[in-house]
Amino acid sequence: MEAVLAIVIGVLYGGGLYLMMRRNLIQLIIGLGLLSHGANLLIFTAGGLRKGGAPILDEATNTYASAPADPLPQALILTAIVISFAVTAFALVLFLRTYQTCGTDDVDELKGTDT
Amino acid sequence: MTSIILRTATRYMFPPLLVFSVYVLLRGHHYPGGGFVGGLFAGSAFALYALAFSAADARKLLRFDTRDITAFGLAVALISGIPPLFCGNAFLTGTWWKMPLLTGGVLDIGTPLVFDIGVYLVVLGVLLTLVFTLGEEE
Amino acid sequence: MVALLTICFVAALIAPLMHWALPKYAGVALVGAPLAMLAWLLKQLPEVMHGHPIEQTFQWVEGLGLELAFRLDGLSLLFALIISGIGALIILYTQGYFKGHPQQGRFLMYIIAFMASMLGVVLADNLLLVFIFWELTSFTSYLLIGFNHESEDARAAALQAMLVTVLGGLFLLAGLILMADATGTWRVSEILQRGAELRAHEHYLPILILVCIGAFTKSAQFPFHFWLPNAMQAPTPASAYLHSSTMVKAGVYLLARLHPALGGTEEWTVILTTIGAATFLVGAIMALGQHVLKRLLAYTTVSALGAMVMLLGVGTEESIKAMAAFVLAHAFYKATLFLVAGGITHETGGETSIDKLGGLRKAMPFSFVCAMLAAVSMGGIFPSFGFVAKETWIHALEHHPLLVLATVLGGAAYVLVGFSTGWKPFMGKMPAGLHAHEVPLSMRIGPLVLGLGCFVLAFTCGPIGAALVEPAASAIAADHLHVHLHLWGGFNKVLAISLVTVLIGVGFCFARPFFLGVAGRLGGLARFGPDATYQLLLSSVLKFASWQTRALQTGILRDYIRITVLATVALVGASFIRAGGFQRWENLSPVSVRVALISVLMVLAAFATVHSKSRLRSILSLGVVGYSMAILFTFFGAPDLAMTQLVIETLTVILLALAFYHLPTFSHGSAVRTRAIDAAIAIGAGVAITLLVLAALHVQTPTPVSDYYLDHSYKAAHGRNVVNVILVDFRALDTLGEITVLTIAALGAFALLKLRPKKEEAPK
Amino acid sequence: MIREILVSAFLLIGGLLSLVAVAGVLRLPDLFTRMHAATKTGTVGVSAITIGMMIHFGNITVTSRGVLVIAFFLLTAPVAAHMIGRAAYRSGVSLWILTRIDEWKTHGDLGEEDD
Amino acid sequence: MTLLPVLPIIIPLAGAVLCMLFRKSLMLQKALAVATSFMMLLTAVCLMAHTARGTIAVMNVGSWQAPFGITLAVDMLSSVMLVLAGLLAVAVSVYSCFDLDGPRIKFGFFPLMLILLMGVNGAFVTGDLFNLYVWFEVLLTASFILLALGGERPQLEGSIKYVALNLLSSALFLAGIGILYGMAGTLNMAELANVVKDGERGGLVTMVAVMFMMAFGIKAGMFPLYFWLPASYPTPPAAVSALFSGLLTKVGVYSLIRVFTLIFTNDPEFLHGLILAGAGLTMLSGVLAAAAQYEMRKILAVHIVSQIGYIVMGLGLFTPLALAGTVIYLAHNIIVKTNLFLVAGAVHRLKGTYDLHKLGGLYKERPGLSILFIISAMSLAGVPPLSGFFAKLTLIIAGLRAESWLIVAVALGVSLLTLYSMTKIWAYVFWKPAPAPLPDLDPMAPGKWAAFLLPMVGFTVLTIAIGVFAGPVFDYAQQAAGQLMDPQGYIDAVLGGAK
Amino acid sequence: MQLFVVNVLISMLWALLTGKVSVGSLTLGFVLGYFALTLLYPAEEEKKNSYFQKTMQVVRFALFFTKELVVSSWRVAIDVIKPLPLMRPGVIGIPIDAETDLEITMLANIISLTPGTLSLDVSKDRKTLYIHAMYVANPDDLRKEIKDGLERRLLELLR
Amino acid sequence: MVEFVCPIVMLMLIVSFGAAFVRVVIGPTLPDRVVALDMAATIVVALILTHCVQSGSSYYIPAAISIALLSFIGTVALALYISKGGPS
Ligand code: NA
Ligand code: NA
Repeated sequence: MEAVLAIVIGVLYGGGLYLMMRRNLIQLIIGLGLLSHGANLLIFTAGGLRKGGAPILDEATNTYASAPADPLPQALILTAIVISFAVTAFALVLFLRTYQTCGTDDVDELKGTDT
Repeated sequence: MTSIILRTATRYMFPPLLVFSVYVLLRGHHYPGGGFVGGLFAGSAFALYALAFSAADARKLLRFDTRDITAFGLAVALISGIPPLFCGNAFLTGTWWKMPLLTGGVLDIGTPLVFDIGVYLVVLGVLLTLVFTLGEEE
Repeated sequence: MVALLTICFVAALIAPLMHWALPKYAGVALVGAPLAMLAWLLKQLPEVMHGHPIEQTFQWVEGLGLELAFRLDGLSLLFALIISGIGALIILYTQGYFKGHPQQGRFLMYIIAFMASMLGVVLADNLLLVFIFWELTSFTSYLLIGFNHESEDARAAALQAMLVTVLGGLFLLAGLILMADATGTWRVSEILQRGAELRAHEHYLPILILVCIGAFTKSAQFPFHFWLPNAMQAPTPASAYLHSSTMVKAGVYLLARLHPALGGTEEWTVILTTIGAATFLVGAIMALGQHVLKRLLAYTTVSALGAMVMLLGVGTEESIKAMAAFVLAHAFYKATLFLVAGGITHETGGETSIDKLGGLRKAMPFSFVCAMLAAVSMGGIFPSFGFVAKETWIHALEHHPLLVLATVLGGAAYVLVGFSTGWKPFMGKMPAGLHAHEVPLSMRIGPLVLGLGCFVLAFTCGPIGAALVEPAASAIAADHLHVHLHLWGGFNKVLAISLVTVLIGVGFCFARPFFLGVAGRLGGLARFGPDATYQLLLSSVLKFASWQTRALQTGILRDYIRITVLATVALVGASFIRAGGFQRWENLSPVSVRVALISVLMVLAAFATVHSKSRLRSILSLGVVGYSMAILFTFFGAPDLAMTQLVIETLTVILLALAFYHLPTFSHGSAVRTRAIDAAIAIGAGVAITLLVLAALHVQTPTPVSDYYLDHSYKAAHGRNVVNVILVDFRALDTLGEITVLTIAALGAFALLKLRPKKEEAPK
Repeated sequence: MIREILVSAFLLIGGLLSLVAVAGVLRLPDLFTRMHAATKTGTVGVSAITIGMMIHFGNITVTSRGVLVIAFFLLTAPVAAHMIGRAAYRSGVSLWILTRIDEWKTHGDLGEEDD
Repeated sequence: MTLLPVLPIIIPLAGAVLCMLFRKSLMLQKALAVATSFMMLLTAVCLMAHTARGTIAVMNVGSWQAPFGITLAVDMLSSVMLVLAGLLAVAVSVYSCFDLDGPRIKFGFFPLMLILLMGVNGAFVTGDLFNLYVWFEVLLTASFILLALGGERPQLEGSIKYVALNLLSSALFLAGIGILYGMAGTLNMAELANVVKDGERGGLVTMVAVMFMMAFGIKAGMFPLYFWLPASYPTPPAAVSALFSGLLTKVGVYSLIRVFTLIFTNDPEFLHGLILAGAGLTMLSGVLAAAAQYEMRKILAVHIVSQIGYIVMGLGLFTPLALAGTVIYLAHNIIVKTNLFLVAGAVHRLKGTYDLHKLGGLYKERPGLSILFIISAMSLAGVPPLSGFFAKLTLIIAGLRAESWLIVAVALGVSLLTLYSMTKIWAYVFWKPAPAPLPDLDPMAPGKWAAFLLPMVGFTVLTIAIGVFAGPVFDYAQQAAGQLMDPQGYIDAVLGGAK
Repeated sequence: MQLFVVNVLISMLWALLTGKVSVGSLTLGFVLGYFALTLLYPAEEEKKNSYFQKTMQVVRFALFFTKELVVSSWRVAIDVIKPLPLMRPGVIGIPIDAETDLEITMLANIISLTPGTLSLDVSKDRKTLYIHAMYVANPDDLRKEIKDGLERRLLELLR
Repeated sequence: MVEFVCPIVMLMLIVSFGAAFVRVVIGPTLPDRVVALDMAATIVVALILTHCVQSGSSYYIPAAISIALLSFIGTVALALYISKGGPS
């Protein structure tokens, strides 16, 4: 299972990076989105896939369903998802503002400050 | 103005959505959910309202400034970590009280719950700030 | 010692204040500091003469071996006397030279700070401390050379002097550190006792070379000499002080100081004599073709410094004595000439070329006398101290005929320079339009004292030799030497050589137009000289710098990402290979059909996201990726994750839809080639990540902390949903940070959309 | 046993209807006809699976939530279809070539405007 | 120790929340920001006093024993970083009170600044790898906004690259965390150190270490990962530039130091060798990039890169002395760099430009400002006896003792070029007469001007003081380095309760 | 009255959600619902309507609706399999008697869920509902079918 | 029996999900894609609920409810985008 997911992770990272290298601001955002999916899936996979029940203690029986999944990677991913949502939202606004101010969404043209 | 069908549907969906959001918040400690998803739901309810009517209408409905809600939520979350300090415990140590209910049961009230409420408010405020500002952009 | 040094530094610090408080007498008041130092030094003279150095030590940075260790021995004393004595005269001179100048206070500050630093160099007994003062002299000289900061030449010269001397300083630093490590101590005096150990050390040659480069740059040895003539942009008091009598001698001092530790080897002799002699000659020859007063003097300074290094390189007792004597002689006559030159320029309204000067003897009789006195000493003519020194010098080189020959040629050039500065401007007819007056009182004291000194020293050369030269020479040799200086040594070979030198010098005086002509014709050669090399180096560094900037900072995000990703892939790949690839495949659970199908779907959706001409198709495909993630989360027991992922996915789409009203569709494509390269890089990155994950999977996990969470979630934290308990209790701090991120992201989005610069640039 | 059969039946019906729905979405000729499939069949399909689940668990909690799911779908699916339909129509998405009649176009009244 | 280590996080957050709640009152926000900064500094000093003798202040947030909860652990390196952050906070908040325009304050400058500091402090105190990631995101997000706040074109252009590359770094960071967790089953850095030390995971650990190296390398601005820096740092208002230049890259460096002394010490030949090579290239590339610039603030910004090279050089050499040098360099650089940016801001305030060609004549007009500049500039270049000298000296000695000749040569050469750059600014801005007369834009009264300069004076005094009191400073750094080189003390302190 | 009903419904909804039907949860749900409603209807007038009369109508309508729903799925299944050219889709306008927002909305929704028809939009004057139909053999027949079948039943229920 | 049926249903749903994705990709118009994504969301709900049955755990239902609600809001947002003439 992990082998398959490892490939998916690779595709997500690769796809994200490829998009980040494009010229449109929106593609940059989408690339970041793919990248963050890749990172989350990586934590999930590397953190130990335990195909099992939710890590929730049953109210009636006070036990976990068959072998509960590792809760910690889940918590980490939750945090990471939220953070990347926040950052993506901000980046979106930033790019919108950049387009309005600079009059272009071509990343290649936004090079006034480098040299 | 948008479609009356949407507006009507929104009116009827809005209260259940809010209720659902509080449900998700309060049950989060024991079942899937929690302050974050709860806040997102509450925010979605207002977002739907803003889509169906307008951002201004949704703001009116909300009554508080979204940034105030956010800051207040953050304050709540921060303050929830303070009480244990008075008992000589570390910051954010879960502190629980038994609260008798009218019906005779007992409810566990703890600082983690308060913390989660803070999260809920922050998420609500944040989501709405984003939606309203983007929605009002010309 | 430390107290006096501190007083000097404090005097420097308060100089601007003093100038502000007493604009007319600041110099007079501040001269107290060097005078106090001078007095103290003279008081120590008997002790030092008898070979009892004065020491004083305070801790500073124990861990680095840096201590405020000072030691006054014969060598230090000789230099310290010169520095404080001439320093005092210069400060007085400044009072007149900068009369009414608004920045006189600053000048006083710099020059006194310089003096204090220079004193530090010669008094310090700790390698690091020496270096600290050494660098301070470079820095203060930068400020002094660039004092006329509105002139571009002055700024360039200041920079050049600083770069060259600091460059040398850096070599020196490395050498000093290696030296300390080789001997196990930072104390100079202790190192001098471990010379044998040091010379046998494997790092001896590097140390020697590094120290030499440091000393050579500071003391303007060939081929680093070029900065010194350029440094004549400095106001004359500074030139007189720094570039004749003190700073440039720091290198010579250092070599002399370290002679017992580093000297006496073949390497030492070869390096020092070669470079020293070359410098001596180059300086002298270059001087022949100059007509600007200060440059003329500067080249002879270069030459004199070369002589000192050469004498030190020879390393015999006699040559060491000669060198010590010559240091003294040079300080006196050169400072005098500089001060007079400054006076001339000052009083003639800025005239600097000797060929445009003449007949000043009437207007400036006093200066004329001083100049003549110094010129005689410079020419090595009887009965000046210059003559005494020259005699000792020639005597020391008896067994080095080539060096004697060089000395004769160089000495002849000195005669010419003495004539050009001490004679020519004052004799003949005053060119039309030239107006001059005598210098004010404060500017007379210095030249007078120093000029007379050239002869007083000569007539008292016996006691002076015993009191000053002998302790210094003994310190250099690390052995007790007896010095008997005499004004008249009888008619002998040495005197004959001296005479010949003077005669040739006189011949040179007549040939001066010829030299000027040759210099004019050879001027073109300058572009192969060291100065041009310096300029070339500097400009190549700058060219390379801007090339690098253009090449690396293209401003195109793609390039940056490419480089970043490539570097990462390369390093991860390298470490993968270093780890020996995969050792084994373990811990891989069997693939279930549904996970495989969802995976395939995710891959396809990712491709659709990437390869799309429509932004909404791209976004919606990304949504499919997100939904698939949620499905995977569901399959692997993560309801909270699935829920959050789904909600977030949709909200992201909503936000994007809101923003898309205001954003254009995809319109900028890249060339096929670009896309191919990007794709290759992206694939490389993907493969690297995949390999990393696969490699990680065959590592056995020890008991993870999460077992604790499963056990304690309800018992200790009152929650059944372990994930939520982790979020709000076990790792609540993470969540606090997370909601902070959310908060500011919203705050930022709001601010960004609502706060606009006053003048919004119109979109194209 | 009966319960198991019921559950299985509902799940299978749900699965099949989903297949039918996407088959419609894939095969039908224009947006509007596709929406018929998505809205009706999709809703019924997911409802069937929900009912199957409700029967499977058979407790009040799950049932109440199941009812909620179905209710939400019944309310939202037609509204969503309406929103997309009118948006598509206004944005000029063309009807299938064999569409017989378009009274909306002939009446020329496009309802309330969006602001 | 139930409170002190968490205060550096709580105090700025509380300040930020209050600022947000009172967002309508500019005065109140200013007062809050300054007060919060002072409290931060005070806390940091207390922590420093507490840890000065080698004890490590440990606190388990939520009272969960390590490695189960998030443990905050403050050692000497952390506390010195906290103090520096506090100093910077005070300086920048005071400076901003004078320098910043109303709209920027109204739209949340102070809360953002405080939250940035919260993230920075969090990164310094945390002993948990994922928590470190969270603090990184906190400070990054805050920095994104601070960078773009105001919405001027250069700011936005710079932000794009800044955001993109830093998020790329975050993705690498997350990947590293995920793999490390899968490998070790823990996120507590002390526990991680134990696991890495015990297990036979050499190869994989090295691969993960490389991921962290790249992730932190981007944030630290190392070669060849620094491109976002010159593009973005010179664009926002001076106060923001100062804050960024002083702190942000240093957090990356801090993290590099932390993980490469605590966790990834398994293959120093390869890993620290790579770091050392990176350090050399960073120095060189950065200083060359600066040499090509003719804009005051840009020169300073690009110089950050080259300074980072020095700081990281100590880590690459990986000897106690070298790390001591790194610690001193960190302290020195934060102080001096910030100050130079503040001075640049003052120049801009006076003349309305950073362009070296347009500026001039300030040596005559503003001797005070000139002194402030030249002292910091020379300190940066390593002129003795200022702070920079001791920092470089320590590193050079360490390099020579380690017989890493090449890196020493590079370090020395780069310091010469640094000197060149600093004197270039000096010559163009201060010495050279202004090519066209620039009006004095500054309407400040002398008293206000003095108050405005106060933070700069403070920093200048500090850089001199570090030189004068180099003895105690060095001892402190050496002890801090000792703690880093022998992390067992840290590990025991963190896991002490659990065993 | 209506408001009260809605409020009770919400409190029941809450109880269902929490899974614990008790006085406590109902009260909490009522309070929450109250707040939610006050947000929505700050001062809207209540409408008089008999609640119990409607119960039977509701049940009847529900059954009818369920049947329609199932049939509509079946129809789509057949349409998907059938060759495409046999379809006769079209857009037609239906004059409606429904007046209030709720009536219009429910009508439109139910039309969408019943076989072969899909609501697209309501005209500006709220008099015409435009629908897309899969089989428009005769537009007037379709109009009549909807008006007499669906709309009539619905309005009976609601009025 | 249920254990036997669940995987089959699951497969059917996954295939449906994939098919919906195909429509997202091929479009051709933006509304087509939106309808397809909405369909995909509906199928995700079905998938999650089926997983509940299969795993015997009801904890995933809130996730299903979430998506049922949220996908509606998303669709509305996109529909409004389309009707305001937003380009694809
Ligand atoms: Na939560
Ligand atoms: Na739907």
